[in-house]
Amino acid sequence: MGIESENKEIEKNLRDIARNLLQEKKVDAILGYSKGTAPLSTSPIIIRHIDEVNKLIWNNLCYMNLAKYLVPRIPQLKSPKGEDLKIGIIAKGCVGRALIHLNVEKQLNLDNIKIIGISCNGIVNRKRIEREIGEKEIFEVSTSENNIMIKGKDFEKKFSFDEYINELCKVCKVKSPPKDSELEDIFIGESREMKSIDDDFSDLKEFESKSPEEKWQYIKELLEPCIRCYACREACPMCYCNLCFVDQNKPIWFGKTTDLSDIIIFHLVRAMHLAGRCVACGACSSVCPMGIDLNMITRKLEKLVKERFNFTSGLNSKFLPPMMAYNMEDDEEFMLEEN
Amino acid sequence: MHNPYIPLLTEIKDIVSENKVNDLKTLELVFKKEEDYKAFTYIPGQFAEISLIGKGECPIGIASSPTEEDSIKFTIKKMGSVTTAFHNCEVGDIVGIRGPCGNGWPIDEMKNKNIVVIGGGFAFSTLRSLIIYMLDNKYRNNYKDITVIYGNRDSGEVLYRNDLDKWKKRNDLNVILTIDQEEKGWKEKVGFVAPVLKDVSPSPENAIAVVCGPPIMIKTTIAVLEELNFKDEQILNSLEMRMKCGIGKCGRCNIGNKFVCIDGPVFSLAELKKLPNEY
Amino acid sequence: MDQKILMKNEIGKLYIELAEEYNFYAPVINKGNLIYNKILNPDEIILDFYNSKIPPKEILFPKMETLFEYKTDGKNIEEIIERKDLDEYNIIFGIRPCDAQAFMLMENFFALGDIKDNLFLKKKENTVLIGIGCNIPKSTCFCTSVNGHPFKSDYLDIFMIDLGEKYLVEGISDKGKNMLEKLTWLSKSTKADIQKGEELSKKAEESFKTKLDVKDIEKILEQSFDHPIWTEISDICMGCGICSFLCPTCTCFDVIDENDQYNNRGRRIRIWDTCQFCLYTLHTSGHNPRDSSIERCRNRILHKFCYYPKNYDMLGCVGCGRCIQLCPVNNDLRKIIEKVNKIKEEEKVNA
Amino acid sequence: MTIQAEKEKKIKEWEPKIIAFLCNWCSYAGADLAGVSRIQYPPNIRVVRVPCSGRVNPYFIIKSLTDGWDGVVISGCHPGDCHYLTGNLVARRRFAILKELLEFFGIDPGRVNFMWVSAAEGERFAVLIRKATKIVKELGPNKKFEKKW
Repeated sequence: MGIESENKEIEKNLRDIARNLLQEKKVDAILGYSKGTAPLSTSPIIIRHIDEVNKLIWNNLCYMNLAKYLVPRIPQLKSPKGEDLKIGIIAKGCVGRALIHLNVEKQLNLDNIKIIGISCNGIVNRKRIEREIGEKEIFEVSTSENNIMIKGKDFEKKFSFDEYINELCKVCKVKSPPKDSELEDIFIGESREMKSIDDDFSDLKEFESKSPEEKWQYIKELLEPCIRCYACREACPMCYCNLCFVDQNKPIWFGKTTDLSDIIIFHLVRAMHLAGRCVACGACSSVCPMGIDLNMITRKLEKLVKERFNFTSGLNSKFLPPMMAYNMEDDEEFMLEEN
Repeated sequence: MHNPYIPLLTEIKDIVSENKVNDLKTLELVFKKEEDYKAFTYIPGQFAEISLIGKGECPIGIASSPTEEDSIKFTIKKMGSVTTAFHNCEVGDIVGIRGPCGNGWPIDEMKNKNIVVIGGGFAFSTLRSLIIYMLDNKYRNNYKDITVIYGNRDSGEVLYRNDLDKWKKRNDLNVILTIDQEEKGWKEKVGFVAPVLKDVSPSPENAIAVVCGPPIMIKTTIAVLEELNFKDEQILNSLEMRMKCGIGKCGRCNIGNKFVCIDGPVFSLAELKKLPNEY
Repeated sequence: MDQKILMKNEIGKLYIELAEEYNFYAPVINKGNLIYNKILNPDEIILDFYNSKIPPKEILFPKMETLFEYKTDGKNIEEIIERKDLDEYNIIFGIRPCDAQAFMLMENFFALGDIKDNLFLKKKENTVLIGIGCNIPKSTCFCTSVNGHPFKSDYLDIFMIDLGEKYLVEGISDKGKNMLEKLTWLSKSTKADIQKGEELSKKAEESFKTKLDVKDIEKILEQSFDHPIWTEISDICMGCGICSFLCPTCTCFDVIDENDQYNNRGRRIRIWDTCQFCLYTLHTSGHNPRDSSIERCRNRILHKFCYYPKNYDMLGCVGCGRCIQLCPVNNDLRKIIEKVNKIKEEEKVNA
Repeated sequence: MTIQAEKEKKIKEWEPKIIAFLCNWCSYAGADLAGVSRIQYPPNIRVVRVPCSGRVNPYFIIKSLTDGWDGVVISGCHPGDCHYLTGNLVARRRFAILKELLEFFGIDPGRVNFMWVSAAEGERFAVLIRKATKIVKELGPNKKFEKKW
């Protein structure tokens, strides 16, 4: 069954669920994706009335993590009196993981949220396609069987689907939102119980075998175009601090300039804050205007927490994330010893 | 080619702690180079971007009046990182000063009118500059009678005690101090600025009201002034806004299409009503 | 002034002749992004491109710019060192007419009021803009709707039209004219070339897909300050800095002091800032006049389409379309303008 | 003197500057014991006394590296002896994450060292400091975060 018909089928299901959720007044608004006007992009949308339900779409360009709009709750999703509206949120795997993890971190109250689960079939690596198309303008993007068709002014290119989806989607094991036994009623549509995932992180081996100098060179090469627009921080559902470490000035910890060392420190410290929290949705790489691909750092964060503490973020709300807990028997091979 | 971001260098001559809690200090600055003094001619109500180079820069209203020739005074409350650095300074430290910025009180328009000065909290510093300027014997007869209403949370917060005592002794102006709650040993009025203004009820004809203080006090005071049918052009107000460059270039202090740092900080209520309600 | 011809293979010669005296900036691909960069050898120049990702504003108003440096004696400042690199001469080769119009808007802004930002103005004065007309505008471009034109040469020093394998070159400002006089080896242009130039200009003008109705946008925006449409427009905006950092007319900046205590020196620098960030207007007391994305989105649109016309009676947008292409949530400016125009019809209906 | 010898001499003369965050209850007392019992160890470390190794925020470590320190040493009580019971356990997880990320970013991991030293282990403190200084000295001066002026 080709990608095209899969998307159609997913789209039909999520529209039906959204329609009767709104009809039965179970939710006040639906948070989903709508068709983008610029090529290779979609636009999140807040649906408040039944007749707008047909604006909801699903294709392989729904890269935004919608859990971002719930933490901190934006005024548009609050009633005029200020209480939180009941929201139905279209959730692919990583959005479901983000919601459960944010519930563990007590950032949102899952009672007035309905998770409309869908089984995601991969998000296109739009930055890579844009870079390979180069300076030619893209008019229309469509999928047929197993390819992504890009139509432009006087050219038409085909990209193999499995090759050009996000690195994270290629190895993703959580296609639909992980069902959490205690919160039975909020999961509608696709969802699967998941205790843990097994992942050998083989895609990182090649990079990790390099010498520190080569790694440093690669990271400098990767982060150099950064213009500090913070789109990666604003798109990440786990970045909800009201005063980011970069903006603090009592004391000023790290520089905010586009000097290469400041850029690398910003991405290093932000990555450190995401250890055991990042849900590998790839939104930070999809939104970067300069096409910086942070997927490898995301993979490293997942590997680090999986191998050391056997934890994967956002699967269920029983286990505390590693950085909020401690354990006597953690291995400490990195400590300095006398021998 | 004059680089507008380079400050003139001054030295701290004297530091006076203004309140018991010691989070308000008045710094007296003297220019290191003599000719800088002439380059820095200002009128009351203007502010300056003073900076501890290495720590940062912040916009502070000039508390001294141009008639006090020898030095420039700033009253600084310990709030953020730069103001805390100012509070750790000693006499003799170097302070950069850029300005004067803003339009200041319209001293010419206020000629031969009676002036009602209403101040609250530590925002009284720009009003002190105006009062001392008006009381200077060169300019006193330009203005009719002056009433000063100065409100504070408690007696420990009152600024410029010796100036206030001097003004009380004079007969050509009427100073009314008030604090929010009753306190032992406090002989002056008690209550918020707005009710006190209602009892004083200055007459609105040929008068200008100058208001400066925290946002809630401004809102209540303007309401009372409108009750005493002061017209919108007669009510002047100095606004507080986040600023970085002070010369209308960094773009953050805008209300509508006006920049508070160059088109303000003094706005009449008439102008404020034309601007969008975004301050 | 008669128009000259510059063959595309002679650009190397042009570079060699001008590169000693001027810093030569041209469009190059750097890690997959097309930006204007100082080039060392002419074959890096990209000639067939729509427009750069980062506007050429980055050359005169860089992401990070030193205002002044200073030396300290450990505690107090000893000496302020002014910048010496302001009297270098620059050439921006291959700039588009909309970016040149944006430079004019920035010049107005930095020269507003009696204290002028001489850093930017001096650099703009020392810069020669060699522009190329847009033969094929992008679908997101709408410069014709904001009184611009793909072949508008008013704000350029030298204007070139791409005729295929050669350029039709014309000196516009006197800076451009006497630079062209120095380039004696340029060949003469024939009547056919000039004819072809006009055809290309007409063809480019008709090929615009986007038409924006900004006739009396200023009045509508002024009256609709508290209109609920702004909640809907800023529904999905996540408050990143892309639409203003990559906008050629956005000029907001933040000022930071950088200390190097161990070498007793430091510098005061300015970096790009945007009204979309939460700290932009946050008072130390905690009060924030523009507290959520509703006020911030509104401020960006009003600044360009209402405040700018009020201060300079020119629109603050040049229609380059970068904010449409690069917004991560695709909050399309054309849709925003459409929604704002709908308010006008509503008013007419119930007025 | 050949260039090589000169370089050697220069490196030999160069002494790394290392900042040491010592937990007040165990490691600070251990260091004090090393000093009292006259055990010699390299003078490169500058000690910052912290209530517990759990108080050491990763910002301190990364800011030290960006401010130009050549090495960072963090020492706490052995797991189980912590005066605040779980301070060093939480810190251990934080250091594990930080160490692997520094290594992933290519910032030589030898610059940041963690160790457990109890109040009675003066000798162990000296040995570990000697070892840490040797590692940092081999890595050379910390040039990675210097800014272009």
